[in-house]
Amino acid sequence: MTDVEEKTEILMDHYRSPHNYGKMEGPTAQLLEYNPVCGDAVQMFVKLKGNIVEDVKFIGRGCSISQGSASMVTDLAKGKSVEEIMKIAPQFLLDLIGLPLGPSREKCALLPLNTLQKCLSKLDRENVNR
Amino acid sequence: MTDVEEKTEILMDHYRSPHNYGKMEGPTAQLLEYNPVCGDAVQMFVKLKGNIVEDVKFIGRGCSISQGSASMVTDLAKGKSVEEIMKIAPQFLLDLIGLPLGPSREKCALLPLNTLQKCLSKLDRENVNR
Amino acid sequence: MPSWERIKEDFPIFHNLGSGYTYLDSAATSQKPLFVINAISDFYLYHNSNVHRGIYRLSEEATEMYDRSRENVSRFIGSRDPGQIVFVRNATEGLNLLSYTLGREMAQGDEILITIMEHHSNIVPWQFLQDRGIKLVYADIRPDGTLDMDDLQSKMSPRTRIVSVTHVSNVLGTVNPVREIGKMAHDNGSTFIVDGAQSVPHMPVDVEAMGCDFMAFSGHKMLGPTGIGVLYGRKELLERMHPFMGGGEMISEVYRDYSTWAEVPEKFEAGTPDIAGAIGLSAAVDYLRSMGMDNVMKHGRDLIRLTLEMEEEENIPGLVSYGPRDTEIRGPVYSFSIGDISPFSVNQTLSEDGIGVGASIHPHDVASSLDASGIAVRSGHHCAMPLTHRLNTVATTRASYYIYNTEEDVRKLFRSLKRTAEVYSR
Amino acid sequence: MPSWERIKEDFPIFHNLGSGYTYLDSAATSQKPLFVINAISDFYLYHNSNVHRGIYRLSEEATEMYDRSRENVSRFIGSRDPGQIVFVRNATEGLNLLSYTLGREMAQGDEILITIMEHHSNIVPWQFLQDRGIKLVYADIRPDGTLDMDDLQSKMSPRTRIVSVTHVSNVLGTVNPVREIGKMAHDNGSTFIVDGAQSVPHMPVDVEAMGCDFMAFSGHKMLGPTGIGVLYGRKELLERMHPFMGGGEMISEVYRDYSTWAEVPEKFEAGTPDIAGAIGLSAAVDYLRSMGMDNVMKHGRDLIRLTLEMEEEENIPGLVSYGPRDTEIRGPVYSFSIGDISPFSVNQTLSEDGIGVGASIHPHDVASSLDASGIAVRSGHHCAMPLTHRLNTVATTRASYYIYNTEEDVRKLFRSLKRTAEVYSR
Ligand SMILES: Cc1ncc(COP(=O)(O)O)c(C=O)c1O
Ligand SMILES: Cc1ncc(COP(=O)(O)O)c(C=O)c1O
Repeated sequence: MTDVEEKTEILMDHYRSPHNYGKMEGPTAQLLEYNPVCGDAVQMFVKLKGNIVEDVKFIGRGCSISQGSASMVTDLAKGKSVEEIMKIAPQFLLDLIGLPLGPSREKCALLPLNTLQKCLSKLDRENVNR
Repeated sequence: MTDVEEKTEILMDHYRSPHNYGKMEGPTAQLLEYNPVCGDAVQMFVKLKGNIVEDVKFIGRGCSISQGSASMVTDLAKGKSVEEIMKIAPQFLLDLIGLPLGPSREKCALLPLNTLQKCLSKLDRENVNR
Repeated sequence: MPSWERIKEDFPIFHNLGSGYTYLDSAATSQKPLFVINAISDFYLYHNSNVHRGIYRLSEEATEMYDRSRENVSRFIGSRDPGQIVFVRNATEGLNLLSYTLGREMAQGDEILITIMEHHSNIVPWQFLQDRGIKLVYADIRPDGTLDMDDLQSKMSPRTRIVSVTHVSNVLGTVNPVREIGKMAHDNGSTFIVDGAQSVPHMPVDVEAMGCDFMAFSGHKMLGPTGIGVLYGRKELLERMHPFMGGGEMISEVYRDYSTWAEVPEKFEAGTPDIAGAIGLSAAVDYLRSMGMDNVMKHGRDLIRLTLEMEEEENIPGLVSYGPRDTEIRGPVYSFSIGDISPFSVNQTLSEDGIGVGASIHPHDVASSLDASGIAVRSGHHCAMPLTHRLNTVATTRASYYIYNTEEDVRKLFRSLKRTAEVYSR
Repeated sequence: MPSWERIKEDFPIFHNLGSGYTYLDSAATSQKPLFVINAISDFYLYHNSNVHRGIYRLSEEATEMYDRSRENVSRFIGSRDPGQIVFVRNATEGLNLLSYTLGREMAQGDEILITIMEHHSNIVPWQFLQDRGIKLVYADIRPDGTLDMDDLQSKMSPRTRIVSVTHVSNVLGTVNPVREIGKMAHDNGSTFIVDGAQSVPHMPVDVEAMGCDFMAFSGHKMLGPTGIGVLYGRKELLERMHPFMGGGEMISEVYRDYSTWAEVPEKFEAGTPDIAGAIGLSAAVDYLRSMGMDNVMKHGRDLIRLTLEMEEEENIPGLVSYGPRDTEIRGPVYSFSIGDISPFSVNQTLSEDGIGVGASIHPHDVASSLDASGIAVRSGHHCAMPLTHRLNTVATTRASYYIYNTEEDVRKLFRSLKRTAEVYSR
């Protein structure tokens, strides 16, 4: 199996059997984002304990890249601090997915990370405002 | 000498030593036309006897094509009837000049014929109006 | 009748990409035969110089080649006079030229009637005029993907100044009855514009018979180079219009505070034109003419007929395709979805049902998966978002054919689609 | 330092036309090296497909090549960000884009300051705005053919919204002090536009150092193909501007009654772009870079210096040339008259003195005569009628050089001019 085939398999596994899929009761924060051009949508739910992401779940619809990436992002986020998550660079996620994506598919891949970070930054601002 | 060389010589002779060059005293009609884009100018003077061009002269300035052609047109016109001159087709004059002219130089070549025909048609209208 | 199996040999890219590569995106842009590529090179190798007013051999040659290209294109679409052919970059520029120049003469409350199946290039230029209180009105389609002619008629008003309609839809493949629409438009006193981007490459088109006032199309979709397109316009209309862009070539005289215009079509061609592009397009026209446009159209119909047959045969779960099933009114374009890919808006809520809706496979995934099998198709809104929404979807996958495609290409498409459906089924 | 004698070998047209042919019309359009011609063919032979949004290998390749071309051009003119490079057809379209988009934001009484040495493409687009009460103001030249900077300064007013100046005059060869003009313009609160059509091909140009807001130029004058040009614009300005043409590629989303725009530069590139043209231009940039733009400039200066020397040596009766004699501020353009070819207007009377004025030879005759000796020069107003009139003439003959021209070409020009003067002397 080539590297690309292997990476494709991993992503497809996430797509077919997403981790952390489903709604969350009483999340600390939640956010839905979507791309009107291709219809991809992701809703992130986060439960914080102090500064740490204790739990994260998502629901969504869209292509294998956006939904597989959402599953990978939730795995990535669990147990991390808000600061750590805010620092995840788009390229880090793209490398993790590890597939050669064109510019339009990169958008799909990054939607879940953007959603999660936006969700947390919103929370941050709310905290600051308190 | 090739045909083109010969025709060039004929035109250059007309340009260097134009026939019927000069102003005319008391013409039946006269008209000045010019091309603002290249500065070629031709003024035609005609003396009619009845319907026949008894004499025609011109003055002008411009390139060898416009001025050589003017000289040839005066030769052509002399002794012809107004109707005959009005019927001279542009292609007839271009064939007489016999040189491969691009579209912009065709304009130069046709300026004298246009001037003469316009001058005569003006006259015609004036006759009709009387 | 051309030998369709052999035509691929005229297109070196197929040799270069390898026989396993199947190009099904000709509605986006066509491949180019060597004949066209060589015509462009030849211009640069033997005749290159600027056109108009040059008084030297080379410039006269280039001018003549440029003019002959115009005449050739004029004849190809049945225009009586090459003065009716304006060279532009692409269909889009042709339509923008009209929006700017015809738009000048329009007033608040005037209406422009288009259809819901238009490409963005026949929508956005008209939206620009909305600032000035000009209204954009859309005629709807029927469930079978044909234009709703009653709706079109009912949306014509005394204020309808322009009716602008695509000849062939780049998503549905629908061939619109332009002759009839033209008659309706003219009876209503409206100017009739045709977007010929998807018709001129694929079928015999005769602007005089069609009775349109203007028609725009692109060279790159009809075997010609990128960067060149055509706006056909009835001469008396072009003569009356204000120029679009100003500069060299399009003027007769320029003074400090005013200018006079060159004759049409030069009046609309400001600056150094794409000379090599026009010559390349003319070569494409020669190539197509040698095929016979009737044959080209028939070949497209044969492929789309086989496509519709295979669709029924293969019966891929959840596959829905769009556009008329009558191949007499259908261009060689096949758009489809697998499962429900309906638009999502922020007011909606997501369900927990699982990713995707039902057994859907997102068109992006379909395209990626086909690409992996060496098949190039396009996915997305195909520059027709309003239509895509009207079809209650957000993106489709589109396979589109041209003269170099074969029945085997169609079969390969369905084989790969079947495999894709299996991989994605959960 | 390139071997200038050998460069002709890179340009197959010189081989094809025969060694006797001397091309001196590069200010109108340049010849193309095989390297550029092959880059265009290669695209069609190996990579052809449409750019943007295609999710298959070929389309991704084409998109990458197109984007890389943009980056390459961006670096070539010292732009920090490829997002500042808009591909257009030619310099003329670039300037029209500005006239339409910046013009939208202007009001009656606003002024546009240009110079009397502008090409029609930097005059006519601004004249279009006169309808709306916007004023076009011209700065004059000095007797030596340089821009009158005092006049320019004195014509700046609080209403001057735009200062648009050619970097190098296509008739006089004058290199304008654009940096200084830019400073004056910005001090005055005006937007500064540079017409780089005659500078980018011939000298190192750095838009950031120059401090211009916009610069337009054409590919075909710098070894590139016809049909492609560039509008450079400062990103924050491009972002603020309304789009020019509407259609595919330039949108983000399209709904029935409104649309949102793509990011710059795509926002200004409606429809399928001239992909092969952009790739060809990028190849031309590579070729020029390999020469070194300093060397290219030096070569042009060497040829113009020799020209001015030969002019004095040969002393052809009645020959008058235009433009600065300081080769440091002179592009490789040589315009001249033989005898008085002053404009003629209908209020004038003709004299009986004889054809022509004095020993004049009309520029059309000069060009025809040189053509007969295998030398291609241009004659006429060179798309700069206001300047031509300002020089009190109606037409000039112009020889213009580029990297493939040699000292022998200059000598041949003067030998042929001498012969022409003899043939026409009476
Ligand atoms: C100074 C200048 N500006 C603009 C142009 C227009 O270039 P194009 O015809 O390629 O648009 C030219 C070329 O003729 C020029 O010399
Ligand atoms: C129906 C239709 N109109 C217009 C266009 C625009 O063509 P271009 O991008 O060449 O301007 C297209 C091509 O995408 C099309 O399919």
